[in-house]
Amino acid sequence: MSENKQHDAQKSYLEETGGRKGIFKWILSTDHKRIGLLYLYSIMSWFFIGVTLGVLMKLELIAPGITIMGAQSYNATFTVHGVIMIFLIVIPGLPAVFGNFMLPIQIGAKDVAFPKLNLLSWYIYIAGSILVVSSLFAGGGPPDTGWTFYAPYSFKTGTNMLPAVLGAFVLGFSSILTGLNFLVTIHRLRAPGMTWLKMPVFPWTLYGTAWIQLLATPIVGITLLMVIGERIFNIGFFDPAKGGDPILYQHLFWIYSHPAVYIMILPAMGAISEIIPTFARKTIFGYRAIIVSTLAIAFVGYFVWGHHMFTSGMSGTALFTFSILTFIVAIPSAIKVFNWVSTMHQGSISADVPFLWAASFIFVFMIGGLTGLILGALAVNVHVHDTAFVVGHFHFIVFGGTGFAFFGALHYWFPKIYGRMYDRAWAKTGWIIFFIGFITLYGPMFYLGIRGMPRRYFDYLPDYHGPNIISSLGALVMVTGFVIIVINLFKSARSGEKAEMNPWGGTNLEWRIPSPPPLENFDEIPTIDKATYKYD
Amino acid sequence: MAEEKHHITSYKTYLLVLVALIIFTLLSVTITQIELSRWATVAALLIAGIKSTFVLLVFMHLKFDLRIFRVMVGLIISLLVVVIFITMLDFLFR
Amino acid sequence: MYSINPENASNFVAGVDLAFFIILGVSIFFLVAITAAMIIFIRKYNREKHPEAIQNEGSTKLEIIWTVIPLLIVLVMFYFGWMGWKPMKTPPEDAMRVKAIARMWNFKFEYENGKLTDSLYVPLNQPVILDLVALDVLHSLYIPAFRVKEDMVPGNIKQMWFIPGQVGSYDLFCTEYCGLEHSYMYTGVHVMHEDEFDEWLKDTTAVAPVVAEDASPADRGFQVLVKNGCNACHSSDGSKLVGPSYLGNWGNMRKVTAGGEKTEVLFDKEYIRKSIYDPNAEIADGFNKGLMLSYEGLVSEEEIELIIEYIRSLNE
Amino acid sequence: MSNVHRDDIGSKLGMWLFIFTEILLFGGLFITYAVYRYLHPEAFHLASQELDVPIGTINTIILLISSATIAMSITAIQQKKKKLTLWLIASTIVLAAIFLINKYFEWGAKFEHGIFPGSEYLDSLGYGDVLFFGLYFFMTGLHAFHIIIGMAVLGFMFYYVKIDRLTFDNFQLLENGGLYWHLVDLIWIFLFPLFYLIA
Ligand code: HEA
Ligand code: HEA
Ligand code: HEC
Ligand code: CUA
Ligand SMILES: [Cu+2]
Repeated sequence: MSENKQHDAQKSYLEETGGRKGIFKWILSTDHKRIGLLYLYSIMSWFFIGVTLGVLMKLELIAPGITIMGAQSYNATFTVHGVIMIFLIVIPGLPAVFGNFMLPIQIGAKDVAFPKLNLLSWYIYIAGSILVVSSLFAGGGPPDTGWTFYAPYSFKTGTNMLPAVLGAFVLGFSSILTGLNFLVTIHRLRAPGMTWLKMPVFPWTLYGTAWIQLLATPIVGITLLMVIGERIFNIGFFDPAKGGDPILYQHLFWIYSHPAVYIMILPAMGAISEIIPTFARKTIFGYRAIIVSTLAIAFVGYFVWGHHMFTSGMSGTALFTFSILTFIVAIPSAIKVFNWVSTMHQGSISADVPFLWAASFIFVFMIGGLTGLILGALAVNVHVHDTAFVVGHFHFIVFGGTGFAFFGALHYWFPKIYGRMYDRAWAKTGWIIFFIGFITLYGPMFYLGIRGMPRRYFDYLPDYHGPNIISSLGALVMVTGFVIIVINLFKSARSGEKAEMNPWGGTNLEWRIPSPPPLENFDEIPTIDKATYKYD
Repeated sequence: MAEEKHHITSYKTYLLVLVALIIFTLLSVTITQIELSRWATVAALLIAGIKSTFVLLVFMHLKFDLRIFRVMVGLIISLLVVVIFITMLDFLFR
Repeated sequence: MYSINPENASNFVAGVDLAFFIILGVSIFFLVAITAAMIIFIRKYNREKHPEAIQNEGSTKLEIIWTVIPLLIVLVMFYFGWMGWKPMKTPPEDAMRVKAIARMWNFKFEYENGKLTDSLYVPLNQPVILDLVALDVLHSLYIPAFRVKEDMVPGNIKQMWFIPGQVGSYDLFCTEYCGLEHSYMYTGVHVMHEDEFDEWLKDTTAVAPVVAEDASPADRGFQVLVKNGCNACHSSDGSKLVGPSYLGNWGNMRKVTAGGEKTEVLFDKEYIRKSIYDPNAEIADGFNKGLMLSYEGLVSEEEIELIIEYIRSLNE
Repeated sequence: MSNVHRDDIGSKLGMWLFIFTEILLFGGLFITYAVYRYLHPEAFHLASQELDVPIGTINTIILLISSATIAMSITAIQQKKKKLTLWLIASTIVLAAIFLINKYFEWGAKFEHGIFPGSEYLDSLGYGDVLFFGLYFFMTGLHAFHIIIGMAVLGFMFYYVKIDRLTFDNFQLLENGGLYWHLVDLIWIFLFPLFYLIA
């Protein structure tokens, strides 16, 4: 590989093909930027499937009784929707796309530590996602257990559980390997002078995320393996008829899946922490506090899994511990919010597209987080657990948090990635429609939940009709916004006007190299001498 | 970065550790075969802990390696212990 | 709920709602304050009006303030959550006990005198303990108006209790996803005055719908199926639900798996009887083990005769 | 990408991180074990008497020796003793094979007694036994799977040393392979008392 060092410094990574043709210049490339884009395209494709399933559910829920599908289809729809969204989209989401693309650049490296492993992770991701999606079509019908695969139902049902579970298991490996790669990259490949405390926030959040990926994913791996063993060999780990304990399954599942929600949100917070200083032309407020809170979330987030099981009959001691820790883990998130808002104070703010996404992120994230507090309180949780309230909470924080940050990051780094700028007026139009649709879609769910409408109900009592109509209409508004956004980006990537090197006036390393970046990012590894986010 | 020097552990150290490990194994077998009731498990786990410390420090070179590796291993093992502990909070007090 | 259901529907409403409103209040305060601050900053420090940012790296004092104050606030939230929850775990000794049995996809309530019902009847102002039994998979018993919910875990009998505080009928849902007809697994709670309730309880004849004596055996068989909720899994028109359809099998050879081996058996009276009393002994091809549970003790031998009449009648 | 200088520490770090994931993978099973052991102490106690302590002990010692040999191979390669290195790696692989053969007979004997997951005999024994043997087969099975992978890895190392891809100043891969092998040993150090010695 070292022989073709003699490349033209001006050639961008998009032009540099390594002598490969057609699709091979993508699927055989070990360039972290191309791999980032591979992830972007694959994630976007699954996202279309996922959201379409979501919209189908909303159409079903527009009126009581069978509207467009029956119980079995609905159950399968929310299961596959949940599995796709969680395991295929928001968990890999920001780390795999923007982490891959930006991490090496932001820390001044030419690539990640193990480029081949990086490409392998993508292949594993594709293999896993194909398994998951194949469960839709093959054999006994799509799985119908919910994305949580709760035992004992998950090994009694006759539907395609195995491919879905196996797919989730395989995806876990992809996640682990990406995390491992990033950790070694951050530990070993920072440019000279880039000390830990000069590193931008986005790499820091990736660092925290990577640890969670590394340490939590194996637990769900082994749990899913046990479910597979259960289905094939009838071992009886979680089968009450053989003495197994279904609650233990829930413990193991959430030991992973709670930290997983922080896998989703940490890089999102990182992206927001990049966007806000850039558009406020101001050093990020409380850099150290943001770093410390990132690590605190990663660490404490490991010990609160039980808040998903408050009504499962755990001991009072466990409930006490989990509830109090749940409240404590909210503090670092609060700290971040305060620091972001303070960064805006006395800044010089340009409310451009990425900033609009970031500001709306803060808003919906607060709603999601604060309803999380309501869920975390024992007494209230008993009432709203497993109702539409929970569905509202996690769409606000997963879609509103991670999703908004994803779109924000996409609009922020788009000119760097493609070297072209999108149409800002259309982007703003799309954003406002999307935002309004979002609130209309998920807002009523809180009310429904408080009124007692259980989740995973394809049919409901007529009492709940009103809010459901509003919610379904919101979904349609959102679809409109989404289509505008996607078409705008899609067109601009091909034919938008050429973007400058630093269109937003950012200070981090990615803004000091050409757009799009050359194959090896830097002609010469930079030396860092001043703190990050310095505007002077 | 390839320039930092490697510590070379002598064969003798390895052999000594191996002998110690085997002795501990036999010890744990004997202890648990005599009637110590519930302390047997504690003793067996304690010995397993000692054995794994040996393996980690000498066989896996943690003793001679960068400090960061030791710190990481320590943290990860405590993490696992805490997770087991919190899970047991449920079952012990149910 | 908060306006629609009575505040004293059960003894827990006050505690739960208090915690809810405290957290909601604090949340709305922070949400509004922070959003307002954000909007003010965006307008006031807009690049046109404020072209030069004033750099400020942070402030330790502020960081401490906004760590400690929220910490205290969330501890208060925790406290109210805990206080609202604690009484839910300490049922009084002398409460009336009802066994709540969940299976796919209905609830049954068994009273101490053996009375068996589809929905829950309870006396006003009397503590009631529900013993929660799940027969197949996880279910969860939820009465929104009472603010109570507890998962029902097979192999693990748990308790839930409450004191109804207002006469009336309320919804009761299954809130743990349990398969195909999870959304139809709901029934009602009926709170009655104590004397009324005692009357009701004594009358053990009024158990579930009675099968009309004069109907044909096949029709009565169908009634038995309806009564026991069999049609949730079995259809009469040949369509495949969770279990095989009743239609078109009578008298044919049936491919089954028995004791791990594939064989064929005649679909006759004996097979049907066995399928109902010991369903996992012979598993019909293409279906899963463990879904159908034994109905021994729930469906009598006479009733099975009626079911057989019904299945046979489908062939005509 | 140009890899003009290689990064041994980075590579070792990667290996350690991988080992952490393996520790947590088995960690999930240890949690399961702890819970079921707590719920069924008597049955676990009795069921463990079915296991053959001498075979277990011998296997433990075999693994310990193999761990020592692979550790020594790193000393050997640093001292430029290629032949000795190859011998030590080979004996590690052979010891691993012996371990597996023992395991095979041990499992075989259990199967003959009708003890295997889902068997009617086992199901008739009661909850504790079902869970104990379920865990026993699952955990030792997963461990054996790791041994097989480890053998393959060490086989590659053997080949690399042989063709001089790994030498006295470039042996990080061998060290990583060794680390993996020690991990396998480490896990067995806990499996052994938990299954064989609690009787
Ligand atoms: C991105 C993912 C993400 C994130 C970040 C969070 C964050 C939080 N979540 Fe959420 N959660 C999910 C994804 C996420 N969650 C999902 C997917 C589920 C459902 C799974 C399923 O069952 O299918 C779920 C379910 C869930 C439950 C279980 C509900 C149930 O089933 O009964 C609970 C209960 O405690 C909970 C709590 C919290 C809390 C307290 C936080 C906190 O971390 C939030 C912290 C944020 C804030 C607090 C807001 C910002 C701060 C301020 C505005 C300042 C003011 C603050 C104070 C005064 C403290 N979540
Ligand atoms: C990232 C995570 C994510 C995202 C983005 C979404 C997006 C959506 N979700 Fe999702 N949802 C989950 C994660 C997510 N969901 C999870 C984890 C569950 C739990 C599953 C379980 O219970 O097991 C769940 C459950 C869930 C339910 C509850 C089911 C139940 O309990 O009964 C509902 C109900 O309405 C719902 C609706 C929607 C809708 C309407 C969208 C829509 O996406 C929002 C609006 C639509 C768009 C933004 C785009 C529309 C675009 C198109 C239609 C295609 C256009 C095509 C081109 C441009 C080419 N979801
Ligand atoms: C939870 C779902 C469920 C319920 C409720 C249920 N069954 Fe079944 N039933 C099944 C399944 C699944 C099978 C196939 C597997 C088997 O043979 O055990 C089955 C098999 C049968 C068979 C054998 C049919 C054949 O074609 O081989 C009969 C007869 C039967 N059920 C009768 C009943 C009766 C009578 C009731 C009510 C008293 C009932 N079932 C309730 C799920 C159910
Ligand atoms: Cu029973 Cu849901
Ligand atoms: Cu959580």
